[in-house]
Amino acid sequence: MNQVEATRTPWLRYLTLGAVALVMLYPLIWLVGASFKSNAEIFTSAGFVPSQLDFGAYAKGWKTSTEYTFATYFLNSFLITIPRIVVTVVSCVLVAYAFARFEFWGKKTLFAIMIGTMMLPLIVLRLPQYLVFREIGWLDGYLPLIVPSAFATDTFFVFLLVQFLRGIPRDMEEAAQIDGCNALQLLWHIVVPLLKPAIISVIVFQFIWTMNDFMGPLIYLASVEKYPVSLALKMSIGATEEVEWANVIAISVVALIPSVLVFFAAQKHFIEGASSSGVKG
Amino acid sequence: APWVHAQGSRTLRFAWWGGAARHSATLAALRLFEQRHPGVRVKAEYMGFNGYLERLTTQIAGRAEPDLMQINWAWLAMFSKRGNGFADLNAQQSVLQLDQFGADDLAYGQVQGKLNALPLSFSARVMLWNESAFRRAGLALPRNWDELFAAGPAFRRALGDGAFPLDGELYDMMLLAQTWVQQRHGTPYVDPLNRRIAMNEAAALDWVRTYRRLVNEHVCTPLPLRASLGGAEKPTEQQPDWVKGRWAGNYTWDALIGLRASTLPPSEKLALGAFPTLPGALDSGLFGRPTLMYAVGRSSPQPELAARLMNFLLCDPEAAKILGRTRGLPSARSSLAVLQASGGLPPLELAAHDQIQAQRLAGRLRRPAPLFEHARFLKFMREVFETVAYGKTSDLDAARRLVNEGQALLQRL
Amino acid sequence: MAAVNLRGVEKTYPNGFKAVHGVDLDVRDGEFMVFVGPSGCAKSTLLRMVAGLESITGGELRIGGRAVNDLPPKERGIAMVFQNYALYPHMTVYDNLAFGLKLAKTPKAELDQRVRHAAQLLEMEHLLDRYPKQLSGGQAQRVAVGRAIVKKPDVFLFDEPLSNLDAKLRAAMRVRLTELHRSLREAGQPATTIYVTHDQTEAMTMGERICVLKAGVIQQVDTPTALYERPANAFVAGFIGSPEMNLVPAALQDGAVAVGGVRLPIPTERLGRALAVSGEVQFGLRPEHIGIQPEARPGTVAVTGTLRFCEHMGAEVFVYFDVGAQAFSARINADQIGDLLQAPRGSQHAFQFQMGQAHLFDARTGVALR
Amino acid sequence: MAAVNLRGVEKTYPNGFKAVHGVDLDVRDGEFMVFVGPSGCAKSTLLRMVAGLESITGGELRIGGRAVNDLPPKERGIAMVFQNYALYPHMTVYDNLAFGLKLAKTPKAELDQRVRHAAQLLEMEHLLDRYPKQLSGGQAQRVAVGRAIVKKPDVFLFDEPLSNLDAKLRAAMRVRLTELHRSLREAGQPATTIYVTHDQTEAMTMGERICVLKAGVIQQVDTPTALYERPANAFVAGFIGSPEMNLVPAALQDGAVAVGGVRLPIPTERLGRALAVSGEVQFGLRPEHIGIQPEARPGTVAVTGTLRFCEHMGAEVFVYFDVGAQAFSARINADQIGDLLQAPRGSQHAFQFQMGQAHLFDARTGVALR
Amino acid sequence: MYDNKRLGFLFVLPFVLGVLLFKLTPFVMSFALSFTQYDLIDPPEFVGLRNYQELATADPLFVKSLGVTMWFAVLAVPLRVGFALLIAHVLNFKLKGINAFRAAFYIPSILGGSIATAVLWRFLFAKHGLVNIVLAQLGLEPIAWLADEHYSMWTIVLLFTWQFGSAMVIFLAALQNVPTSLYEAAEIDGASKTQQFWRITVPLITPVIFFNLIMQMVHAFQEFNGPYMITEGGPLHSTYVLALYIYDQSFRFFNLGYGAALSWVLFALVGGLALLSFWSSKYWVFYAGEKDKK
Ligand SMILES: Nc1ncnc2c1ncn2[C@@H]1O[C@H](COP(=O)(O)OP(=O)(O)OP(=O)(O)O)[C@@H](O)[C@H]1O
Ligand SMILES: Nc1ncnc2c1ncn2[C@@H]1O[C@H](COP(=O)(O)OP(=O)(O)OP(=O)(O)O)[C@@H](O)[C@H]1O
Ligand SMILES: [Mg+2]
Ligand SMILES: [Mg+2]
Repeated sequence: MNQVEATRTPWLRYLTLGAVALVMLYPLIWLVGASFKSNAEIFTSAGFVPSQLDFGAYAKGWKTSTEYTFATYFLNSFLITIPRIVVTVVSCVLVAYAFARFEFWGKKTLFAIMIGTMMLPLIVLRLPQYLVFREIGWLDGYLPLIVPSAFATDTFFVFLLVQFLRGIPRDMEEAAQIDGCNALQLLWHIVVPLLKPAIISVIVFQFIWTMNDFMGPLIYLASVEKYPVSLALKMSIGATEEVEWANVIAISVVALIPSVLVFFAAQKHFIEGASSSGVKG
Repeated sequence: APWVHAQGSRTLRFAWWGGAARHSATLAALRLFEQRHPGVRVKAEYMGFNGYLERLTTQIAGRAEPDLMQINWAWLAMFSKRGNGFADLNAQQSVLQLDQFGADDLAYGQVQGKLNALPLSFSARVMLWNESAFRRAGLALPRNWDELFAAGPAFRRALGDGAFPLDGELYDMMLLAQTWVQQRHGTPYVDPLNRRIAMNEAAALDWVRTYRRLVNEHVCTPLPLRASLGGAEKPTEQQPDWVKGRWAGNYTWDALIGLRASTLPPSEKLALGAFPTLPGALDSGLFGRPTLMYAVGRSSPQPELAARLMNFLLCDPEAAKILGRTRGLPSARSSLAVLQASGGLPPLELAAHDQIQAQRLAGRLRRPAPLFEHARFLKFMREVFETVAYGKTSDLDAARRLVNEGQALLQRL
Repeated sequence: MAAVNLRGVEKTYPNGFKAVHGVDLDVRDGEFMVFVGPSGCAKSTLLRMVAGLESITGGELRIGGRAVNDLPPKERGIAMVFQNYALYPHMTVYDNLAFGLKLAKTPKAELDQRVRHAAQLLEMEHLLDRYPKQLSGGQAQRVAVGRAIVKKPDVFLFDEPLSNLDAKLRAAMRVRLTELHRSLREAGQPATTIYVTHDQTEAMTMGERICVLKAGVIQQVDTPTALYERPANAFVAGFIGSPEMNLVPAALQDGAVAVGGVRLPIPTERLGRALAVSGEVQFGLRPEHIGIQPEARPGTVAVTGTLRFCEHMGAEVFVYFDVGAQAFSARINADQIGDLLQAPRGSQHAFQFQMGQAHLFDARTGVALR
Repeated sequence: MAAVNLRGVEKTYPNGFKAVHGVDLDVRDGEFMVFVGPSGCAKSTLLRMVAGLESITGGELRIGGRAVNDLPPKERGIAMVFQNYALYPHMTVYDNLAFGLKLAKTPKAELDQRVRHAAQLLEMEHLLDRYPKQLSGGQAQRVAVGRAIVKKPDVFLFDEPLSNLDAKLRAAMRVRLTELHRSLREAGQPATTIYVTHDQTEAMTMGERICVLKAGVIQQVDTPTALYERPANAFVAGFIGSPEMNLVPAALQDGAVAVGGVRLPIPTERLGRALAVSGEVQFGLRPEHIGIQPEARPGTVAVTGTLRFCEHMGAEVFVYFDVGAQAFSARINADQIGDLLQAPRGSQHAFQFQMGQAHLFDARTGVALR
Repeated sequence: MYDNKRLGFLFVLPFVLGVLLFKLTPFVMSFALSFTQYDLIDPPEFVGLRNYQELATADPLFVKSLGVTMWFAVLAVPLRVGFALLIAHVLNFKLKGINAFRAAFYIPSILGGSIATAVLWRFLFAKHGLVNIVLAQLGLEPIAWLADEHYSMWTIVLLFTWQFGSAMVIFLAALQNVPTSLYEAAEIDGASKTQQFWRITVPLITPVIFFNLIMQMVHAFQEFNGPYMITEGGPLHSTYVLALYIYDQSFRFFNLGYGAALSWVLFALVGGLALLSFWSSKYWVFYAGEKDKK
């Protein structure tokens, strides 16, 4: 742990933190409140407190207007998210390791390409990418959502890990080389533990972003039984029909739970860096 | 080969968007269809409205669109400029009961001689009033333009600055103003048949001025006000002022009556208004077009089966019963009859339907130009009227832009 | 077979600094070689080059006869103690020690036994569950040493492995490391060892040979005794021995040096090559070869010096005095010091210079004349 | 005024390990206090507590009369050299040295002058533009020292500041630090200094007083000479002096100890309290008090020992031998050693025990008997 | 080991393949498209540089939206990165219950572009919304945030800032890599907490600050959600960012060729800025794990 000890006036800190936290949490609180409200109530008041407490919206929202319940959609989401996280972490760590530590031909060019791929708006790539996957024959399946990640195409994460790694001294790696590590062992036994906070944030981001991703599944998935939560959430919002907002909101709240849980589970690792250590003196 | 076709020729893909009620009704109808056609499976690809067009666009560009799809009338002009964007239904006449539709209805789905789509229902503009609010203001419901314009100041006097007789977003008010011009000059903005602006500069000036008058005379909610309240395009029923009965009317699609009513407390009563008409008007100026349409994918390997499904959904009496009003009051006569016979149709909506049909039957509803609701063109019109609404331009300049730039733009679409 | 041979080895750091200048050195298989030299003379650099952690920018390095310039560290069969320890912060002491063995797929039981044995040797059995950040400096250093000795490498590289230990523990460790080295040799698995230290005692007692470095250039490689008795140049003479040898400029003439106005005849057997020389030289005499009690040793000359101060070190006293303008120090047994300890600064005393132990160096090059 | 006073100071680490057990210590204003003790005895911990880097879990700490238990480090007026240096990796050596002064808004010219002066003192002027990772171990350590001495603190805390320097440089630094301390005192700005070291020479020559610690408990605080001559207990006796004192169990009876079957009479003035004792004791005699040449010193006893081996250290030779079952070591001047160096292992020799320097300790508690 | 060129290349191989398999075609296609007129239905028609010519000379909307985008990036990037760093620093204190605060501060980012965010943000900045209520409490005139072209930008800038969670998490992780001993040394050197932050923390996490700056810049230039959900690009195009325009052109007006051209202009712009940043990083980013280069 490398947290700074807070010395004085903790209550002042709490006060400021609390105030800011309220601003941050406002939408969540509002969402929860709104899940108990009628449409009219939702649109007329920005307050939190509903006039009645009725969990019906949750039950109805969960059942959905489709052939499937949200259990299916959650499962689908996890079927996309979990493999994707795994392949992302593996490929991105490998590639980042190469960029941060190795010398090889074309490194600069490849690095530039990596940064470059993030700079074209995704919208214009949507159609060409769709055509690519159509050619491969992967439409209406999860592969287009997962497989590219296995090839470190989520360059945001690669770049993130590269920057972290470049800031970590090489001493331990040298020691491990002497201890007989080959490159992969070095990566696994030394670099990964040192990079843990960064890797954990990659996992959290990938989880939350994939859970929230709307466009990807929208384009590539046509079958309702394959929809993830993000698509299913908007299933019953037509343009011209009455929407029972409470149901939609209730299920939005539920949809947040996995992400929040993941964040909670992960967060102690953001602040448990291993590399800040060494001998005291 | 694309996956779509690899699943055996007896699977039909059918895409639509909608809300909860529409989904469950449609799914039920599809089950019936499958029962009737053993060996056929209908793969329902349904979702909310959000993202539907994006997906459809991608699929069409990738030639992987569903066999049968629900579309908007305006999309015909975008996806099928020369009638080649969707399958030509004329080839499927044998399975389609085209006789259930009026000629005018069919014409909406026609592009350069090809029948690209069939309408599900028809929607046009109506005046929707909150009777209770008018009563509170001590006013009668306006029946003509003068009474409408007069209602503005009267409302302000009676209920204060924040009360308006009429709400509507920018597009609604543009259409309302256009109605006035159409009644007066006998022509809409865009020529329905040719790619050209039909209004001359004087008519366009009137259009702008009418819009300005609506705003200036406190008849309708001004654009900046709506924007400041949480977004210019926030629908009326989500406006607290509407819910509280301070905004007393809405110029909108008849299909939206139920939606608008949904957030109103029981104490507020809605009524259908008379459609304002200038004395001696040749044309009602009413703006209407099919609410939704069905089209068959141009690359569908089984257009016939798709057409069968389409026909089933449009015209089959049992399907009509199951589907009910989930896509508006059906255009197909038989289906409408089924619904009317089974009763239970909300009176207000029925009245609106009748009001519109009366105009249509009288030939006073002119088919709008296909490009009028083209996204690019809409954006242009809105842009001009937005500058008017924010006082960034003179009426004359706006009118000139509408005529000149509009003309240029039309050529390029 | 793991002799380490350096041929014209050079190192230029990326910033252009040339740290190692063409080093030729042969460390024999199983030999215990000690590197000494002033801070920054490239001891660590050389060690790291042998380990394969620092690229070799010139010359050739052979281990066990094989050119290894481009071989990665893990294939060189080495174990190393880093000057800054470089412990794995995320592993316990036990795991730090076991890591190398685990990688080598050592059977569990043997691994455990070897780790515990090393811990015992280094007196840190009670620390095995700790994490590095919970260790004291000396404890961490011992872990670093332990990490090297659990392995059975061909070559040991130690970079000041005992610098943070107290004298007593250091002495114990010294003995144990020497014994380890000896026992390996006796077991027929000699481990060539290169050992960097600043501690004279370590260098003298552990090293079979000592390599003295200065600014990336080897000054002399020889046995401890030879280095002490026959330093190749003034630098080595001054560097080996503590307190350091008195080295003063002097005029050599007729087999005697003139220092601070005093003429000191040098026994002929010490003069060697210098017999023929006359002129400026450097005259060297170790503090331990200056006494205060008159002795009947041949060649001893009494010199009068001006006392500056005394340093009492327990068993002995360092006496600092001037002869003319030249400063000298003498190392006197505490029980021989007598009244000198109380003598006032500036008082005159007689000092006995054992000229039989004198060294002469070329004034310009510093090379020993003998 | 910056005396440092510790009253019952304790430290328990979060993992439950109690590192410091109620330490009482008064370091006088301007005093040079040296901490010594075995590795892991809590020297660094104590230093860090004085610095304010480690919380004090019990007792009271005063600096300059002010209780500072809860005062942040920067308000304590201290400068510190860390055992692991803790150099700022992103700053050049110059900036590392200047950092504290910059924070104190020292005028530019003065800052520059002080930095350059410190660099000169530490012989590292040529390194000022380097980054820490471009330094050798000893160079980095000197930067760490430099960072402390550019400041003008009330209290200096040094944690093994010279451990990575070669003997010669270390000797020079020792002198310079001592002089710095003296000159500050003479300038009327005495800087209280607490100095942790493992180097006996440093401890003996620099410390005005030495505090010997063991496992978080103070064993003795006294002047170097007093510690050497009158160790309070066997631990201190064994710890101070190198090679360490011979400490063997012995039977005390009638003013003589029996060691390995040999009876060694102890001069009465040395016996003190032990006069009345008889039974098991620990007998201590420093290696430097065992000779090989017969001497006419009162109380010297000739003992026959079995030679184990000799260690040649240049000026002197350490001789290891057994008397009965007890191991002894002797420290002999090289020029007195004679043939012993060549004598075979196991041969018998006479050793002169200077019993006038003998120490006796309680067998159980280790407390000195005198 | 690290100069084993083949090994290094082996490790980046996934990326090389990924680029070849999944990125190259789309990139080349979109670049090719930018020289065509393509409406999805008919095959693309080659028009040479016409698209580029048009946007450079005859498209006031492009000019407007380019300006809006740059202005947005200039405001939003420093705000988000600065805020994230500040909060991460504060949240790095050892304090009871700090975990809950961390989660709270991350919630907005979990919500992402959801309906709740849109609804809420509109509520907040509505005429009678919370922001104006607070302003009124402070004795300030209410502002028509969403309807005033001079203020509307702030609503999306603030939304962008408000979702600083990811940058914050990255900073939090980076803070762990600063060795404690350096804070101790600085403390002894007399540095206050603030000085430690600026002189120790910040320099040592510059690699990650740099990362966040680059990434947030890339994100800001492609920002879509905020303007799309909250202001719809208005009023009077005051928040009509390029991403919105590209979206409109490509997926609403079916000018895919033109949309692609716009995108490549944006690409060039961001790429240029990134290049500049990388060049500047030599002077202010400190990499502890980097060997010095000749
Ligand atoms: N990365 C580097 N870049 C430039 N010069 C360096 C680098 N590393 C070390 N040096 C310099 O090379 C010389 C040799 O360094 P080295 O670490 O080998 O010294 P050393 O003999 O181990 O010293 P010490 O006894 O102080 O540890 C030193 O002068 C040092 O300043
Ligand atoms: N963070 C910690 N948690 C638990 N125990 C610790 C921690 N830090 C130090 N210790 C233990 O406290 C004791 C004292 O440590 P300290 O660093 O003060 O020793 P030291 O006297 O400086 O030793 P050295 O001479 O080896 O540097 C040691 O036994 C050490 O293992
Ligand atoms: Mg070194
Ligand atoms: Mg210590």
